[in-house]
Amino acid sequence: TTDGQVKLGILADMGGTYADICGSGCVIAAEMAIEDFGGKVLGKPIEMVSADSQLKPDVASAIARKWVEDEGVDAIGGLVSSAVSGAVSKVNADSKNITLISGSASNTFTTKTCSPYNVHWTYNVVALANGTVKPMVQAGKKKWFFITADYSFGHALEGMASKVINENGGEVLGNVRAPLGTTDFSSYILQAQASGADVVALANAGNDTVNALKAAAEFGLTEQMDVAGLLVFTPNAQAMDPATAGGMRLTSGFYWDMDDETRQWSKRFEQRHGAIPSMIHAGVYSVTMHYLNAVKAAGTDDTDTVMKTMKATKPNDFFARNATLRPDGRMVHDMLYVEIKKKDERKDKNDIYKIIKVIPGDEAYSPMLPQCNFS
Amino acid sequence: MNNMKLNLFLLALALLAPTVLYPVFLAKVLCFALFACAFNLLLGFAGLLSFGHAAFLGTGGYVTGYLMINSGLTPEIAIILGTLAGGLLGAIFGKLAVKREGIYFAMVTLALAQLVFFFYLQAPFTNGEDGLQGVPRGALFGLIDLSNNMVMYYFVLTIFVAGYWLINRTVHSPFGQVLKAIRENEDRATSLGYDVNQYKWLAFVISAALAALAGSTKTLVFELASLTDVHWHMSGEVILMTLVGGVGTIFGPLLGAGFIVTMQNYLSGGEMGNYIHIIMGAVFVICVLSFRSGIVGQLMKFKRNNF
Amino acid sequence: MTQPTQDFILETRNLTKAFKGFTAVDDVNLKIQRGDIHALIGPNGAGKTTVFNLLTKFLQPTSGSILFNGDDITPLKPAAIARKGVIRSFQISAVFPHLSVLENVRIALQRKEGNSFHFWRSERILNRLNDKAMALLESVGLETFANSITVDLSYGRKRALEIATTLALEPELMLLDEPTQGMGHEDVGLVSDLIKKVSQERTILMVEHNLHVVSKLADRITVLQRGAILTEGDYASVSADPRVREAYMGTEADDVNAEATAEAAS
Amino acid sequence: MSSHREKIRINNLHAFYGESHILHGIDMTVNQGELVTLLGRNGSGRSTTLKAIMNMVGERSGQIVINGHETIQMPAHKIAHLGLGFCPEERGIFSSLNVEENLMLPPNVRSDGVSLEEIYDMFPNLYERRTSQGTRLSGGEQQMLALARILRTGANILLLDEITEGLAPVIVQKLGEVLSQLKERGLTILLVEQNFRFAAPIADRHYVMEHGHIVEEVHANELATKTELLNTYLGV
Amino acid sequence: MATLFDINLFALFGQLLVGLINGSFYALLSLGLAIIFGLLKIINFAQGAMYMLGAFIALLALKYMGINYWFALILVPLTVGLIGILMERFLIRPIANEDHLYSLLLTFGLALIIQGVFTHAFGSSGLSYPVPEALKGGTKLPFMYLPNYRAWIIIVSVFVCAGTWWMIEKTKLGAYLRAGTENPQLMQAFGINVPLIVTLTFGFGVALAGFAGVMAAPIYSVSPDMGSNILIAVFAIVVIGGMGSIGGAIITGLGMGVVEGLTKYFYPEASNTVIFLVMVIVLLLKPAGLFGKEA
Ligand SMILES: Nc1ncnc2c1ncn2[C@@H]1O[C@H](COP(=O)(O)OP(=O)(O)OP(=O)(O)O)[C@@H](O)[C@H]1O
Ligand SMILES: Nc1ncnc2c1ncn2[C@@H]1O[C@H](COP(=O)(O)OP(=O)(O)OP(=O)(O)O)[C@@H](O)[C@H]1O
Ligand SMILES: [Mg+2]
Ligand SMILES: [Mg+2]
Repeated sequence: TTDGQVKLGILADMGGTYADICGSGCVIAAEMAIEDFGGKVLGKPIEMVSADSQLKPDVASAIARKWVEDEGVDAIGGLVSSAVSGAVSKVNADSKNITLISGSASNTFTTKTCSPYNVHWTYNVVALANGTVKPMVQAGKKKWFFITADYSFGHALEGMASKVINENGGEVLGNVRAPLGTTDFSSYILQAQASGADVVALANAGNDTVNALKAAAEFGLTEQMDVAGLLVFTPNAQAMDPATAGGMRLTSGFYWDMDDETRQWSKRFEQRHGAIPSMIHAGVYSVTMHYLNAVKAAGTDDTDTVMKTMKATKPNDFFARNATLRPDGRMVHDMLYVEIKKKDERKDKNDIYKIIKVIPGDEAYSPMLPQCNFS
Repeated sequence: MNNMKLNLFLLALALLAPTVLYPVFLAKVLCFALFACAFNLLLGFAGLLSFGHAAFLGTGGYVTGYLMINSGLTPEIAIILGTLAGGLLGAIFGKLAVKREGIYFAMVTLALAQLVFFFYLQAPFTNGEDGLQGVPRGALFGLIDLSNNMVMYYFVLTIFVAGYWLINRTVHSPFGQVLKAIRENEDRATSLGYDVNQYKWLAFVISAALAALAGSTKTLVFELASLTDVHWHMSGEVILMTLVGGVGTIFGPLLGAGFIVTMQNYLSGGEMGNYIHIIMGAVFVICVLSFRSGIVGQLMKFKRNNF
Repeated sequence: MTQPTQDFILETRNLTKAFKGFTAVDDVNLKIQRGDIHALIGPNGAGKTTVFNLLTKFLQPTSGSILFNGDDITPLKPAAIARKGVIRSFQISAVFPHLSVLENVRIALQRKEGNSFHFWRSERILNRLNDKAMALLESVGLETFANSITVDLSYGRKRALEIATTLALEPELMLLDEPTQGMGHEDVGLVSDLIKKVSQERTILMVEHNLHVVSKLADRITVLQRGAILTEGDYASVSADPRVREAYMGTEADDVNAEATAEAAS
Repeated sequence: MSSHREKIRINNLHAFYGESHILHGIDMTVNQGELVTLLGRNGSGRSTTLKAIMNMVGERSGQIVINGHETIQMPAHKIAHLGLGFCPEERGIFSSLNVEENLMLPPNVRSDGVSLEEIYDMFPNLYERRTSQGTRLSGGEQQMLALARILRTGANILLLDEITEGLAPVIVQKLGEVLSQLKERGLTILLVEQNFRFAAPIADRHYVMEHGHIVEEVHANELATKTELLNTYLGV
Repeated sequence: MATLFDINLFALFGQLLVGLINGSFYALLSLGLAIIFGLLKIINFAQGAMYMLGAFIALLALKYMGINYWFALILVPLTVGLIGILMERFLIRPIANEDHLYSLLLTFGLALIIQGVFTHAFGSSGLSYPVPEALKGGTKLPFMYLPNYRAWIIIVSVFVCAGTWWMIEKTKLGAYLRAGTENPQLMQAFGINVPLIVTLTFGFGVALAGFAGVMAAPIYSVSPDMGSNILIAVFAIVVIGGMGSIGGAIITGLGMGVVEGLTKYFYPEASNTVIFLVMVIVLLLKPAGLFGKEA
């Protein structure tokens, strides 16, 4: 709402599966951004509210509604899980408020359901698929098998990855759709083993990925084929046994131990949160900063003006490298292709990735759709 | 009568409340209160514990949502159709479930509801976990625009009062009397010539339809229908609401729903967010250990007041 | 009163019930005369309760058929049988414990009103049944308890209430399973008088171990043993049968006979 | 009477179910080898007296001495071990156990109980149905089972509630004989009975209860003289 | 290349075996609930939390006290059992005479608290517990590679299940328990300390969940929500098997593992749901479950 008072809402998963990826950490990241910004904008202290989406779209939508209609919130950030982001983005599109998506993988926010008020930071399925799948196919791993979470983000990941595989001369031999929250993956692992693929791709997330990988190692699959985790966050990587996960490659929007700038911010974050930041945490900080800068530059909290300013300014901080915020709301930045370190390569529990390659943003993300050009 | 006075007092409260409190929140409370009252009709007055009521809430929501998005019907028609769909589903569930008793009844309803959940998860029109987003509220009778929250609230209040009245009436009707007798002694009711299963079935259908009404209304309020509403957690939640409020009392589910929705609402924001599960858990434990008969039961202890 | 064409209100043809590896009712052909008080007696485990359960379809017969007023009612469901006018009481007292005594009777009266599925009407329309209900309660001596909660009644009174409830349905045939069981002497007298009284307009089939009651009430007696009919007849002939004495009555029969003669003499 | 022969002594016993006060100060004694009945109308509190002895009521106060042990503070499960056997009015047959399991269920409280053979001899029905589920028995058979069950435990003080209920007259007669035999063996029996004809010839004494009070004590030899009185109390 | 038929048949064998392994796990898990829910009639929604607790205690014991898997197998069930005993004694017993629904509300609350505390303390992403040295590796079968640890699961479950079944169905203590749950007052009057038996039994049932937790730790991600995911499936198994039937729960557990395994092969999307489809069918055909006694 245009009232000269900037108020941010952070919607996170406080107690659910993604609490480590974007729970209280997301709130802390946003707080840090506000503090680093100076705590005030347009002459008034910046306010912030936070809530638990419980990963439910209806809860999220209800909270978002209350925030924008009743409490004068201008922008809502955090937002893990596509269903939650979608619900919030819908509310904001109707009420003309800004959605700062940092946690969701789906690319629909800048395609099918794009809106002038969506900002999608951090990563998306396209970047993950391009980043992880392409180099592997190009390196000769042509035959793929998918173990996919039977949920829309899983389908999206699989679809996107399949596309990349086919475009690069590879072949998808088969897939299984495992219900979300499956604990026992042994049956799927056997099917993957029987498929004769070169790579088994895990198009799932969180504990599902961890459990699938565990079973893969147990049943000796990791010795016969490669496993590619399509959506792995640092806390998940930490939860995996280095003996089985070591050597697995994946794509991330951020790694804390990349250079001094990232290390410096991450140390500060770790002191407050008790754990190293995931890419979502860093993304929340980065997008919040960019938003506040835009408000300051625009001199108003009017949504359209702020959006215009945000898109006109190139984001640039420890997180957003070589970045642009496109008119469709997609923030395109360099992605990292990393490998999980083996046990003997690790200095301590936080030392988990080595960066294989920096993927330029244009290579990672797909081009803008004309109908989503809100310039 | 005393109940009458209390009802009127509550109604007055409900009419004035949106001037102080956020109307969408109040509408949510009313939707859940209706849901819990519908559930309690079955548990409290027919002695049947359904562990699958989310299926009806969700069906009402999805049907109404789908119609509002795709058919151009006015909201009242979409709600009626959503309610009928829930009632129809209830008729099928009921046919299968009333043959079983006690925990088996609960489990049959749970299992059927899980199948329904699977359907909504897989069916193409529901968009999986994203749900039906952006359901338009439309204009009542094509005339009154519901996009205004105040208007929406009073519409919901009207629906709630109607549903609540019907439940009350059902409990205190000739049918309700037979239902009570069946709960007390099923064999005896049979030997008096009552087809107990038909009575249970009808109670089930009424309860299911009203639960669907709650779901339909909720979808309009939030412009969203999602898997949350059909998940078994929701079936569990309505049990909790009813228990916390007081089983078998008319006001219990109302208060229970109000209490739990408010608490969730309050806890999900701010400092307490991290502890929401722990606090909710503690509240349940304390509830059971200290006021077993629910909020209303406790009040009634002070005021022996049979309805 | 009896229709000349139909002497038997109820008949069973080769009625049989086998439980796993055990035949509880074995090829029973029972004929019950309209207007009679018919007693079913026999040793424990003879199958009397099972016969009752079969007649009211609480159990499914293994084979055989049941005829009520000449119609085959074997395929009917329990509630449908009740609606035909065959009402039973249970061996263990059956009331609606947390309803008031009046409501207990009213539930039975309500069925014929045809409004039992009307969930949209007020229960106040049931008040018009109150007078009838009170009259029934009076007939069993419970009028002063009309507004008590049933669970607080003594055992004998619950039995009396049960009978009042059953009467409310104006059954053609009443099935009473040990109606005086667990009652004090006073109550036994009361209930057996009651049965006598209500039998004026209807037929009664009862199971009873109290020979005093049987001898006083029963027009006709069927003795069941091991699921099969041992003998049939009036009290005098049955109690004279040495097989019945050995299997069931023991010397008690003599006491009862002595008493009966004493009573007759006085 | 010397106190060691006193198997049960009750002084000023009050008992409650929740808020309802059922027994209002009962006093009675039962001596070894005696068979005493509690008579009274339905609801006069006879069953409650037995349950109060077993600590199965909501609350109780007063004094209950069993075999010389004060039991008012004793938890329910310890009382049986003083040699008490209780046969409840509702029989309490377990549906999860078969007939023989039901029969063997209560732990022995003393060693000289009635043997299984004797029991099957006494109640052939039970033998025949011994592998049936307990609650599938007929009403009368369940009654036999409930009684047989405690005879087996060797309890020497029996609290029996309406054991002739629902039994065929021949069996009732047989039970009369059994109780007499038990008495001869020195067992102490407190019997709640409606069937006065059954109780009268075998009992040594009768207590008459009304509204939770004991209103009369009648010795066997006074029966003839007190018939009138009993009549007014019981309607015999 | 082998013929398609061969591959399918072999694959099917593999799936069956994997299903059976998973089933033996289910059997182990449902065993505890079969006792608590089936026999004691306590709707224990905290059973999943106890399973999770078992896994976590094993993990913490290893990490902070160096207690290895083998000791944990004994120590953890004892600890969890003790927690169960305290829970029964101080929380559940006071409401024993109330409607069973209150135990649902209570234990659901406890589960929320326990799960919440663990999420708070250890995060939601889960931790990993190593497979014990002695059980590492696997055996090459003609149709699949069988990890030793999975074989171990089958052996242990069979053993534990059979032992429990025997104890409850064949011993005097078991008879006391079954009768004590049906009519506690009368059993007291027979001289049985029913509350004690109930407490110990509850403790035992909970300990079994803890035991299953230790068994699970090496193969699944040890995370706070590991129990809640599996809970209603386990309730379903107990009901399908027939309330009060220990053998029923065990056999159904095994069977459902296989059914689920086959579903994972033919229609994986439905693998979480198939158990409920089976439940509907079973309860419609057999009102008291597969092995339950009808009233
Ligand atoms: N469901 C059942 N399953 C197996 N056996 C049964 C079942 N019901 C009854 N029986 C057996 O059938 C026989 C007849 O039982 P029934 O209850 O009809 O006897 P009854 O004549 O009424 O005896 P009583 O006078 O003792 O009440 C008994 O031996 C009983 O054990
Ligand atoms: N569990 C209970 N809760 C409340 N009141 C009870 C309970 N059991 C019995 N009563 C009441 O206590 C009184 C005495 O009952 P009790 O069973 O001792 O009578 P009784 O003399 O054995 O008669 P009966 O012939 O009916 O067995 C009755 O008024 C009865 O309603
Ligand atoms: Mg019988
Ligand atoms: Mg009694």
